[in-house]
Amino acid sequence: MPVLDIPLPAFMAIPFVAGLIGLAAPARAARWLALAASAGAFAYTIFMIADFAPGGEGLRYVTDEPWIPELGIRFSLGVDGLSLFLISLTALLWLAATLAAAFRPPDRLFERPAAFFFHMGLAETAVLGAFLAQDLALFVAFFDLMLVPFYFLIGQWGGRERVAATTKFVIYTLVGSLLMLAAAVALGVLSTPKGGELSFALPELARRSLPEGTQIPIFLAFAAAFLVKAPAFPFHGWLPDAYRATPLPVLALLSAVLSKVGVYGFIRVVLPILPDASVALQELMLVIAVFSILYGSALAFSTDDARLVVGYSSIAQLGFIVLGIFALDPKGAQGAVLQMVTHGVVAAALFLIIGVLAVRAGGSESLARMGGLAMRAPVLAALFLIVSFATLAMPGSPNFVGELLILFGTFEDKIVYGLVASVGIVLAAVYMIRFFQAAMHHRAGPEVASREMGRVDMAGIAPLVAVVVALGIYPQLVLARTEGDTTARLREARQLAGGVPDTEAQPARGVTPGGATVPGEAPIRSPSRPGGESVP
Amino acid sequence: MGIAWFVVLSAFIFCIGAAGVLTRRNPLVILLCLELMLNAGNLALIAFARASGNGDGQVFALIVMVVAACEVVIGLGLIVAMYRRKLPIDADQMSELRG
Amino acid sequence: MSLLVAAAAPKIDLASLSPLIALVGGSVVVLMASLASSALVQRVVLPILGALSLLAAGGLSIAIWEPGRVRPVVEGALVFDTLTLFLTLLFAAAGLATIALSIRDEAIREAGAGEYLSLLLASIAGMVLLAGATNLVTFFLGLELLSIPLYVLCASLVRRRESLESGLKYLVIGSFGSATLLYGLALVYGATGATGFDSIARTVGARAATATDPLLLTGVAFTVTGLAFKASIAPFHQWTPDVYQGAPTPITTFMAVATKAAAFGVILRFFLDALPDAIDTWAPALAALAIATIVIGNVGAIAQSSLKRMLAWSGVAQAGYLLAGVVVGTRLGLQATVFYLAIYLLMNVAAFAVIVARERFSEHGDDLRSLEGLGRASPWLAASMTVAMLALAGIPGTAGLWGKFYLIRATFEGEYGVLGVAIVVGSIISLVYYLRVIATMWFDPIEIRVPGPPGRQVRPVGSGSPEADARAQPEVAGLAILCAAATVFFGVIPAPLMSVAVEVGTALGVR
Amino acid sequence: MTPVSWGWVVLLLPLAGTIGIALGWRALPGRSAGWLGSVTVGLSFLAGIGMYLTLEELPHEERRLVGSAFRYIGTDTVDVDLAILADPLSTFMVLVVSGVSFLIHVYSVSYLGSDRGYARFFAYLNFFVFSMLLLVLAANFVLLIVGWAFVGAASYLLISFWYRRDTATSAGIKAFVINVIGDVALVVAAFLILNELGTLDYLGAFEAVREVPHDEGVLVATCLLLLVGAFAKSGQIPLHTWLPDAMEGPTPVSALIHAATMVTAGVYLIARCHPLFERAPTAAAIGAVIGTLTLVFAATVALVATDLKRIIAYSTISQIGYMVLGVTAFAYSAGLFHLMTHAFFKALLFMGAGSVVSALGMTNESIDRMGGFRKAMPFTFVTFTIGAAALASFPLLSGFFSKDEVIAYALHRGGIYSVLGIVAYAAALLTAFYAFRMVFRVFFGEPVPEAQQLAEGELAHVGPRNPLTGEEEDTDVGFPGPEHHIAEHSWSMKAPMAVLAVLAVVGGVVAIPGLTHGVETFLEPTFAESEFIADKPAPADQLKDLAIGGVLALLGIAAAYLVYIRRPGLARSARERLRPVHSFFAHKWYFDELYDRAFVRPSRGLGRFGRTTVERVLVQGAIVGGATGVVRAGTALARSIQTGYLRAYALLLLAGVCALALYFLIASG
Repeated sequence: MPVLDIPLPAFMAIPFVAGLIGLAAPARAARWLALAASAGAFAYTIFMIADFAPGGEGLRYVTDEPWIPELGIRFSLGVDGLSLFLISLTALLWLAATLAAAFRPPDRLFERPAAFFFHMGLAETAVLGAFLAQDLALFVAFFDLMLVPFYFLIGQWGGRERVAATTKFVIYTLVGSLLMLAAAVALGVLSTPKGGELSFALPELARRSLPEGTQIPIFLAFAAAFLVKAPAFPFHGWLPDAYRATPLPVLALLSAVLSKVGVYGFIRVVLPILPDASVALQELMLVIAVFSILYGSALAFSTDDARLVVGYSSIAQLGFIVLGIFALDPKGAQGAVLQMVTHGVVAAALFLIIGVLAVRAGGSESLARMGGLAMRAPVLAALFLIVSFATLAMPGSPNFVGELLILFGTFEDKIVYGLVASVGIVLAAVYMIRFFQAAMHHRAGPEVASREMGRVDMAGIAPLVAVVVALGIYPQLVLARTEGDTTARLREARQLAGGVPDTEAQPARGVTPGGATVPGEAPIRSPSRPGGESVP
Repeated sequence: MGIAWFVVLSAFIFCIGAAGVLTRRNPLVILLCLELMLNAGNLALIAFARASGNGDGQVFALIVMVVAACEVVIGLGLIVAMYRRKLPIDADQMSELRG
Repeated sequence: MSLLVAAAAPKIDLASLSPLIALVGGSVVVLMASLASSALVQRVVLPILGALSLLAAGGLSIAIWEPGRVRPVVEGALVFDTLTLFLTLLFAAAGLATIALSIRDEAIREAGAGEYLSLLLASIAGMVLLAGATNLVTFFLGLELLSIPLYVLCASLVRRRESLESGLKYLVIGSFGSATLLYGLALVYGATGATGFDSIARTVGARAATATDPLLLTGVAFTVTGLAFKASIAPFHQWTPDVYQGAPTPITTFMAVATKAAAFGVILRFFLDALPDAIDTWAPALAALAIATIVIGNVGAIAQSSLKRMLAWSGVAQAGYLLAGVVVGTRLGLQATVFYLAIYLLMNVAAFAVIVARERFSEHGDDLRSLEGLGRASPWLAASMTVAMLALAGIPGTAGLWGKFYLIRATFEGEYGVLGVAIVVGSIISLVYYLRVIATMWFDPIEIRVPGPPGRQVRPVGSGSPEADARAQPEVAGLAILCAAATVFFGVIPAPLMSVAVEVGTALGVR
Repeated sequence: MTPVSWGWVVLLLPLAGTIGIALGWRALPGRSAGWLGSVTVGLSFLAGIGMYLTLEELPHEERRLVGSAFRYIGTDTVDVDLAILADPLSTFMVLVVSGVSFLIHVYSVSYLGSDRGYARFFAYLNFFVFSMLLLVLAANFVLLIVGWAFVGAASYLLISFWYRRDTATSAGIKAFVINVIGDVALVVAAFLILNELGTLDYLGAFEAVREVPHDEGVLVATCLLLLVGAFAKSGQIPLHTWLPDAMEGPTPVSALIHAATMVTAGVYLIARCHPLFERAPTAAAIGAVIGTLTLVFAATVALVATDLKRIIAYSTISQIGYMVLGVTAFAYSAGLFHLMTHAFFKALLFMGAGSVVSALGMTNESIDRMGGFRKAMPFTFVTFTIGAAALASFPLLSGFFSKDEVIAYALHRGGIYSVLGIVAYAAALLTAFYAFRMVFRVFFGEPVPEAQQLAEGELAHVGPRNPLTGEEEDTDVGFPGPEHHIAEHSWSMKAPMAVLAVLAVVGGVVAIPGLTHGVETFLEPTFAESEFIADKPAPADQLKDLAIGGVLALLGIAAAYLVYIRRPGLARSARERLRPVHSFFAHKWYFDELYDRAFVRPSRGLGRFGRTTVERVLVQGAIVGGATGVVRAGTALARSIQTGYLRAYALLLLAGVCALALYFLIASG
């Protein structure tokens, strides 16, 4: 049982409610409320992780109430190993972003701070909802809802061309999402057996079966929604404009978290419910993934805009995640989940760092105008260096573990895709090092004034870097908890694909909530092993 | 003699009315043509009432006449209002609202 | 002989007729009371009387609400089942909203409160008649009783050219439509020899030959035209933008929500009660119309600078969505349609209320620019408008999503999935213009590509500043906020409204 | 304490040093950062000795111990611990690495004494030592890859240490990217090993590989991938291009990373994976061929290169070629022996070079601008010459024994290896020649002005310039300021050089054919199950080969003497006569140009193509533009029929009726 048991709806609503109160409260109070709320939410996710025994499996803290009986929609939430770390990632990054936003020097961001933080809160609630939802209709609702606050955040507090950019962003993404809405309804209706009750509950849908012919169009609609959100090539048309216009704290979330909701949907919804289509269209998805990797990397090392370097690089990173998922192999999926978490952390950190860099480069975010920033900012340089190395999946970083597993998973059956994809790792090295050098090294740019990062920037970025390092030393923290539920999601698809049933690939692992035996790290032959999860 | 003739006649009247609405520009004439169309309906109703042997059609026709009268009244009222405002009494001139 | 048959007095259930009586009575009473020309009566009493009769109608229809049972009110002419009563409630609500919006409006001053209100009530009575009609005669009578007062109301801003133009256009095209409809009804009568829906249905069902009788089919075609015209379904929609734009905004509101509801009420009844057995003939045609309507309405609304005109076009598109619910011809479709009608009322009233609030003092009138910076000036109005727009677009958190969800589900269960996809595509296109409104209100001044009409001189209602203005017309702001709140409420907790819709679904004899 | 626990200590001390310096750099006064770094490394060397002793106590067959901290990655079939392996091989490497590192740390303490990036330098350097030790101590392939990449990162950071030099940063990115290519190859290899042998642990894999038939396809592929990794790290053809550029880094870095330790990691890898290679002799043979090719290639380039540090760099590439030849000829102890001696004399050479370059005020590294430093820098001269002699395998010096043992084994293996051995002899001649070319050009001949001033006791004062571009350095990023650091003036440079000089001279005694077998016997447990462990050339043959090697060395030195002292004109006339050959060598066989055309430009072009064409035409044009275009057209149409004319509306209405009626009539037949 959890250390302190807050019902999930309440936990989910915390940021939104805080935002509402903030609207009423005086402007000064708003940001403190927002900070308190996001901190609280994050703290609770820590409890969740602590409460989740390694090797554990299955839903926790389940809420399952009838919501719209006429449409067979239930308000059902739950946490399992798959969503656990994505939830805490969300909470963590929102905390960091709120921090970065709350103490920004008073500029146009703070014309209406209360409104800003209200939208931030609403967005966090929506994202958490999407991760927690165990009912397809609920998932779709939250998935679309999260666009609304971002529409305002970009349009109201964004940079140049913000209105055009935000409109493009929302319409572009909603093209996918609304198609997904239709697909979801179709899925629910068509999978209902004769005389059966209409239901959108994910487990129920997974149990019901659809002919492959029906699955494929539905799959395509879902894929469209998720790939646009990711974004993957060639669905990234909204990215350049939106990334240029979005205020950095928001952009950190947009790139780090929203993109993950899409790929999360692949594991949570598509693989278990549309296994036949997933197998039938596996090749297509792999091709898209590989293209995204190569194309994103190529763009990332040819652009001059710091934001776009990271933006295009995340196209490539998301490509890796999709690759891992559609390798339809436990290793790949595990790697993908880990990669979601780690890429989220580093991407957010990078955007916060870009903010710091821009301040020192005379407000410019063009690489050409940066340079020599490392000179009087060794701490900044060190943090940036670690983040860059993590982004290019330097072995020893958690991202490496993610990509290693993704590649291993891909090599299993689709070695060609794997080999092409591994070119992406080399390219990643090129563009990240290029980015780091262009910003920190060489001679100082025209308006560059190198100085150490302030306490607030520190408070936002350092924790993220700490997380990266910690996960780099002990990735098993994540893997041990995600394994059960992740592999369970793709079991059916694997069997269709002719993969080994997981029961054979996996030694049976009894789950004892207390974690008396920690199956995640069952003792293996080696003399000097301290048991449990101790890190030296 | 068969009902067909009545129906054909009513159809003709209807078409004449419609053609009038399409071709004429003077609102008054347009109102006249609308009356023609309604009456075409009436003729058909009465003919069919005759054929099917119940009175519903005739009742219907009576009601339609009342309605037609109301419409004309409203129409004339509008035309007067326009005249008062020195607006051109021309259907084609009334095309401010478009697009 | 035959006349006597017709004259034989039918059985009349007065208790059930009471809502209609309340409305007609109200209309008469208001007209009488308006003879007293004291300012108090004109300004205060009359609106209250009108409101009272509407409340009475609403209350009575709730009182006699009884799911399942079909009560013939006037034998073979009028039925007050849950569908009628539910629509009556909608009409009453729309009427109340219209009165609230009209109190301070030029139109009511121009036309005189008595005439204005009694015409409004008469039109509502016509709608109730139409919604409850089970007989071609009542059907036509209701339609005309609905339309004729509206012709006048549209033109009630006698001083303004646009108002007159819209009145005339509505009159001419409307009568053209009615004439077509009438001719269609005549043909249907000729083919089946009956005017009662039930007997028509029986004839068509009995003799398969009738279902393919050219006379009947031509008649149906003409009838469809008449109905489609009222519901502003493409390609019979063209009057809508012009009339909506020209008419006084409260009346536009009324037409937008009430007329459409009435039209769909009768469409449902006519097709599902009178022609259920010809469904294989008319359903595909209506499906085609629905798709055309969705597309035309949405693309037409893009790049409109007049808000009223934009909402008119979007209304066309929404009609397409609603028609999808009819096409499937199932109970589920019926439920979805009425549910959507209800929330459609909420969304549009909220939007139009904001427009009214703005056009009374902004020199831009109902032009999009009149909303610039509203988010700063009076956030509550802006918020209401935002909710309305998001709901119309079908964004989660608003009832709009569930309306669309319901319709899409109906289409898929009725094997018309293509309509579901069309609805979705339509909503995607619609985002372009809905979001533009939101952007204008919240995001600091942006240039609007479409040039609007030249600014006109108006007397601010309040002191001229937006907040003062919003304060100066509390009923308008209040209405907007109320409807927006309701939209959000049903967006979060749609179940109650849906259960009502389910009860309504028991009305017609559909499978 | 067990060898394993000693191993952990070895590993963690430099890490502690890194963290200490990184966090406390503000607090550490003066040169204490340097001393902190040196002490931690020194202690870890002592711990290494502890490891050695405790290992020696154990019986032979028990001399491979795995110590595992916790499970690092465990999911599905992957199961990797954070574990170290303590066996003779790793211990040997630990001793070499930590020992040489310690000396170079001490050297750097004063060599970079006046550098603004002093603390940063030592943080990096300690991090490097930690990574290198992780690499050699890793007990499984994943951890190996981690260490592998860490040393790459450290080398990148140190190459572009003076990061305001564009030449330095571009050299850094080049090194980093090529290293990443190696990493990727290793990752793929690791997968194949996991798939083929079911585990990523060394011992498990080496057990399992016994069942694999000889030259089984997948295994050969695996070994080739391992070779790619090894060659990327060890600067072997075709992945060598980064190493000469890496000389952009401060000289101690060149000494430590790009001569003594990191670049030899490839040799270590091959030796470590010998069970795999013995199962895939084809791969081994390919490795041997490439190694030999490389050693010849590098020697030829070193003949004509003029940049002092780059000459030494090419000699490094060449020497590693020898080691690769050794280990791929299954002469592990020979290869590793050469690795050790090479570490001594090559580090020494670089230290001397650093001293000389510093004497020139960092303005120039070209041997054309040097000369006559013999009197001015006697100590440097002596030590440098010893180093050069050892490199040239001057009889009885360390290099003499190690290099010729490699060749002896190659000849002994017969087949293609004997050919390679003969080629290696030829290259040995060149080696001796270019080694002494350096000595004669730098220390003999007419003293250059700097040398004269130095002889008179004061140092040339020239603002530091970038030797490649000649542009003024801005010294505030960290750059040896006006004052210079030469061995003669600072004991902390002298001491390490002296130690290394001694080792370079006597280093050979541990393995004199027929007399001593120090290396071999110590490493024996690691290679116990090797098929070739017993199959070694007879001492007689070895002595014969040694003699040949010695003669060749002396010939080379004599030739250099002839060309650069006796008849100085000869070099120029030879250059004139062999112009094409010379320029071919001088352009390093045109590898850089080739890669630029083959990879760098295409990928840039691809990026540009994507950013301009694909984005505009497909992503924004077709997808976005197409959709909006359709909608716009629809809008225009819908509004154009909305003419505002009553009659038009009526007409359309009528048309609609007719269409409907028509449809109904047709539909119902």
